[in-house]
Amino acid sequence: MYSEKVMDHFMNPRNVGEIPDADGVFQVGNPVCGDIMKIYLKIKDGIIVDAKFKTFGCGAAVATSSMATEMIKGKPIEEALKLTNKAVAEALDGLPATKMHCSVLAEEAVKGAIEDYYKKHGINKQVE
Amino acid sequence: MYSEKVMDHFMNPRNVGEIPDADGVFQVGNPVCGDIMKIYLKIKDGIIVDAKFKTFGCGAAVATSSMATEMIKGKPIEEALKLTNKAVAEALDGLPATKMHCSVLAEEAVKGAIEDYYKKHGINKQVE
Amino acid sequence: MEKIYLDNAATTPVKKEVLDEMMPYFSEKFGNASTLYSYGRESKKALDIARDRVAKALGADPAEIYFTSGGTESDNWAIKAAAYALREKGNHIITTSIEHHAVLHTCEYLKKQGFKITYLPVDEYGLVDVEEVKKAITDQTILISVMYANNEVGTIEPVAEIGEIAKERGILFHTDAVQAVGHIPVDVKKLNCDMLSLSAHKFYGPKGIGALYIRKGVKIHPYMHGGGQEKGRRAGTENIPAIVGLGKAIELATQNLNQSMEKLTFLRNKLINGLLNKIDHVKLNGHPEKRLPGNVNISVEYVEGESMLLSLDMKGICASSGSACTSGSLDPSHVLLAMGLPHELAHGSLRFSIGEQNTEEEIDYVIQVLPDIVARLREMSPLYEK
Amino acid sequence: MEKIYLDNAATTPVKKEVLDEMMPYFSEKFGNASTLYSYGRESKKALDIARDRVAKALGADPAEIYFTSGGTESDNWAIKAAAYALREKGNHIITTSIEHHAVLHTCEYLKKQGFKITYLPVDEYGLVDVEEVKKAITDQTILISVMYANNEVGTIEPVAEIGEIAKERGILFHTDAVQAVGHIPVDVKKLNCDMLSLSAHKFYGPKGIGALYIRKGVKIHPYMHGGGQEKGRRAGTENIPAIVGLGKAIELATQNLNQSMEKLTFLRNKLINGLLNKIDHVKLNGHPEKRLPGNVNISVEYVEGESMLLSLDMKGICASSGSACTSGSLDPSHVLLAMGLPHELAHGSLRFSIGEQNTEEEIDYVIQVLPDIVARLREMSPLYEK
Ligand SMILES: Cc1ncc(COP(=O)(O)O)c(C=O)c1O
Ligand SMILES: Cc1ncc(COP(=O)(O)O)c(C=O)c1O
Ligand code: FES
Ligand code: FES
Repeated sequence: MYSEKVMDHFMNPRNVGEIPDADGVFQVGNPVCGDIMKIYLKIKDGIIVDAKFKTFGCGAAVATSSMATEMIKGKPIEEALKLTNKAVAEALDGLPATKMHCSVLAEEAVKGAIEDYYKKHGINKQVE
Repeated sequence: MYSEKVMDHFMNPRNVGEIPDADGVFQVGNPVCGDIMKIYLKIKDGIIVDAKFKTFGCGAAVATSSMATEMIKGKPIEEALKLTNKAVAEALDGLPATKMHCSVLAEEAVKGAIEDYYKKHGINKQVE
Repeated sequence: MEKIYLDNAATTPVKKEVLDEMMPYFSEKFGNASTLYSYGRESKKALDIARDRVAKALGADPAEIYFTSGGTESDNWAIKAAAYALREKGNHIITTSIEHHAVLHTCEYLKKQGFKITYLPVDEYGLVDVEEVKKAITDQTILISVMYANNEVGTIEPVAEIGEIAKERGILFHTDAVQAVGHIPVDVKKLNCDMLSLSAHKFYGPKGIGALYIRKGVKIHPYMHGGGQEKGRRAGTENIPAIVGLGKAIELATQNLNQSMEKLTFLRNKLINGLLNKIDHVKLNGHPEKRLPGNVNISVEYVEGESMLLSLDMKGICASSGSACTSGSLDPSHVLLAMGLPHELAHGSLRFSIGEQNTEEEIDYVIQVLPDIVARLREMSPLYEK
Repeated sequence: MEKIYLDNAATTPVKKEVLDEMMPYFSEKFGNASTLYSYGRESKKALDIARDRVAKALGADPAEIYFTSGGTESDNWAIKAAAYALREKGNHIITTSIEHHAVLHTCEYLKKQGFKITYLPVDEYGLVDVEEVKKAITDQTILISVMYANNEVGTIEPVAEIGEIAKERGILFHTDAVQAVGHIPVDVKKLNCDMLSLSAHKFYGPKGIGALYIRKGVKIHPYMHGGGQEKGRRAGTENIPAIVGLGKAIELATQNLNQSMEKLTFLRNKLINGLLNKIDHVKLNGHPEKRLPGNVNISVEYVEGESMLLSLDMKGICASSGSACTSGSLDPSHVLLAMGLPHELAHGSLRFSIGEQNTEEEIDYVIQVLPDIVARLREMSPLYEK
């Protein structure tokens, strides 16, 4: 049911872990629902220099965490904010229809982490 | 579904035909129901010396006509009157449950023909 | 003795190519299609391919195909679930007096639940009159169910026209196409139907598998409640080998359709003409042209159907009297009676249903053998006067 | 890579001996069992033999066995047809909160039709309390349906006692024995049941075939209306190859029952002990003794079920999380929740269901592989603190 790319990112996830002195951190989901995604960002001069994640969830949740962190690493914040769940799913060669919501988690977690960075650093910007 | 004996009596029925100067004749059934059995008897000195039949009906109807006429031929009337449909069916090595009513036709036809003989010959007996 | 099988409307043998495709799914690729792991994924793929093939054969979308356990379930589902789903809207169902029992007995059951059923009459050929359909419609009518082709006499009904009327009036339209699929062209769009029943064992697929086409947007209840299979509309572990067989069988049947129709029509006409010429007091039942390519149904006066069947069987010929479900029972065919045949003639009816595997020699043999059988039985019959 | 199949509760491969017996009925002895001629007679004989075998395995009379398209149909039939047949008498149905969806969703459907349903609770082991059954009975109660063995956690319910109560109170009693038949002794007399559902593909028979036992004298409606098959109680052309397969499979399973129970219980206990010893924060779900011989169900803290399944699949191991019908869906198992498991643990559950074909080496391999998988996934989990 999953593409080879999803299975690759599930079995060999990129960027697993925590960033102790992260500039932005955000957790979405809920163990009661069976999924939690937590994303850590290191940001320097408006560029995401490092991204890491921890995920409790299904294969798609792990794979989208891995792919989403890959896609934003090295990118300016503005570009990371344009990351959509559809783009993540496409980069993984697609997700089953019942698993699209897992990619939404990834988009939300990235945006949340950037918002957290704005807040922590007193930047008066809004993430919509 | 039919025993070999039924099939034998169906394919090679004994006593098919009419007796033009029969002493007793009786027809049961109805073409609308899909079955008619007509039995002819020749009776001498209280003995059934000949029996013939014509039947429009299923395989069981033909076979029971054949077997019933065989069973009464050469017998005194009193014995023929004791012929039951069960005996006919047994003599044929059994009939399927849904086909027992066909053997009832044979019993009725034999009794009817004997009654007809009594009537025609002014014999004051009752067939029950 | 070689058997000559002429009861293809009752059921057909599974074709070798079909069985070959089914085989791996019994013991090797046996996984449950609803599971994640590789065994299940193979089953899921096979399921998708079969669904595509069925959809293609009917001119439908794969998402409109639901697998069932056969024609009976498809009919029960379509009719009951539509009736229950639309109960608020009305309680009137229109069908015909010549439907298969899977439709008729379902309607009788619904009648006991308070629904009103109109059984449309047919003419002497078994044809439904489109005007009668129009007349029968009331503001309470929620469903029309008319079979595409009759299983006993082979008459092909004006389904597309009836579907057109149903569409205009906003009434659901179901057709039992169990005898049509694989035998004549079937296109759900052209037939204007909302639901269509089919069954694999009527076209060289396995028994115990069928499908219900449900047009997108049509809301009926599920009939099997349980697991989430078939998008939650038909629960039960998917019968993958059988579904694969259905898919292959319908593909083969559709590919060869023109050829097989031509061949069967030729054999059919030969058999009809042969029997009508060689036996007196015989009558063809059903429409002479609007007729399934493989169906021959005759009534033979003065003799009873079962005794002809038995005699044919002794000669190695398998046929049927009326329909498989009523032979063995004692009632004459409801279809023949609805066509106005007197009971005695209905009792003397025979159906030969020709299939792709039959040959011209076999037909010749039947034409040769039946007259003697009839003569012998008439000899025994108290009704026959030479 | 060799596959290790440990999802036998979802479905099993068809055994060679079973498939061998089925084979002639697809393309050679393919006749419709309801017909007269020799083809049909062969099918009829095969049908009778299979019915005898099923009856013998259950301690029933052949006349009490009705073939269906599987466990789902048997459950739907038993429950809906009993409910509709007894509507005049009452409108209350008692079942449990851990039934298969084939029972639960059927009851939910009946609820919409005005029936009242009591879902009995279970204890932490998934056991129904017989006293609760007594308490739930009202003068409106017409049907009790309690499964014999649970498909997810393997717990075996006190069905005989519940049946006894039902009998005393004159209430119909149905048991879904789909997971029990072929795996533990099943005797309809000892179980005091009026109806019992089974499905062949759970014990090395084919998919798409099952049976409903209906005790003599029990009057429920037919569920499939149509032809006169199965004494008019279940219409539809008989699926002879599958019925033959069911007959053979149940015979084999019953013959080998003690042996296979012993073997499976040994492997099961080895797997349970191995996993509980080698992984911390793991819990066995279901009853430790009143348990299907082949069922292992564990909850692993801090990791999610599907990710364990996928990882096992990459190692060639096929297992399941909860039941096949809910994996792939997003809801945690209703069975585990009913047993009081918190959602997070229910999401982290795994079921291994062992079958006759599994070996001790395979069990050892799972015990070796799963700890690493769990460790890797916990490494990724934001919930896990070493
Ligand atoms: C017209 C028609 N409808 C329905 C059915 C029932 O199909 P099945 O026997 O596959 O349930 C049949 C055949 O038996 C049929 O000929
Ligand atoms: C307890 C139980 N009941 C019913 C069913 C349904 O059986 P089937 O899939 O054969 O319809 C299953 C298995 O899926 C089951 O485990
Ligand atoms: S995280 Fe919920 S199913 Fe993927
Ligand atoms: S005479 Fe009526 S079925 Fe035999």
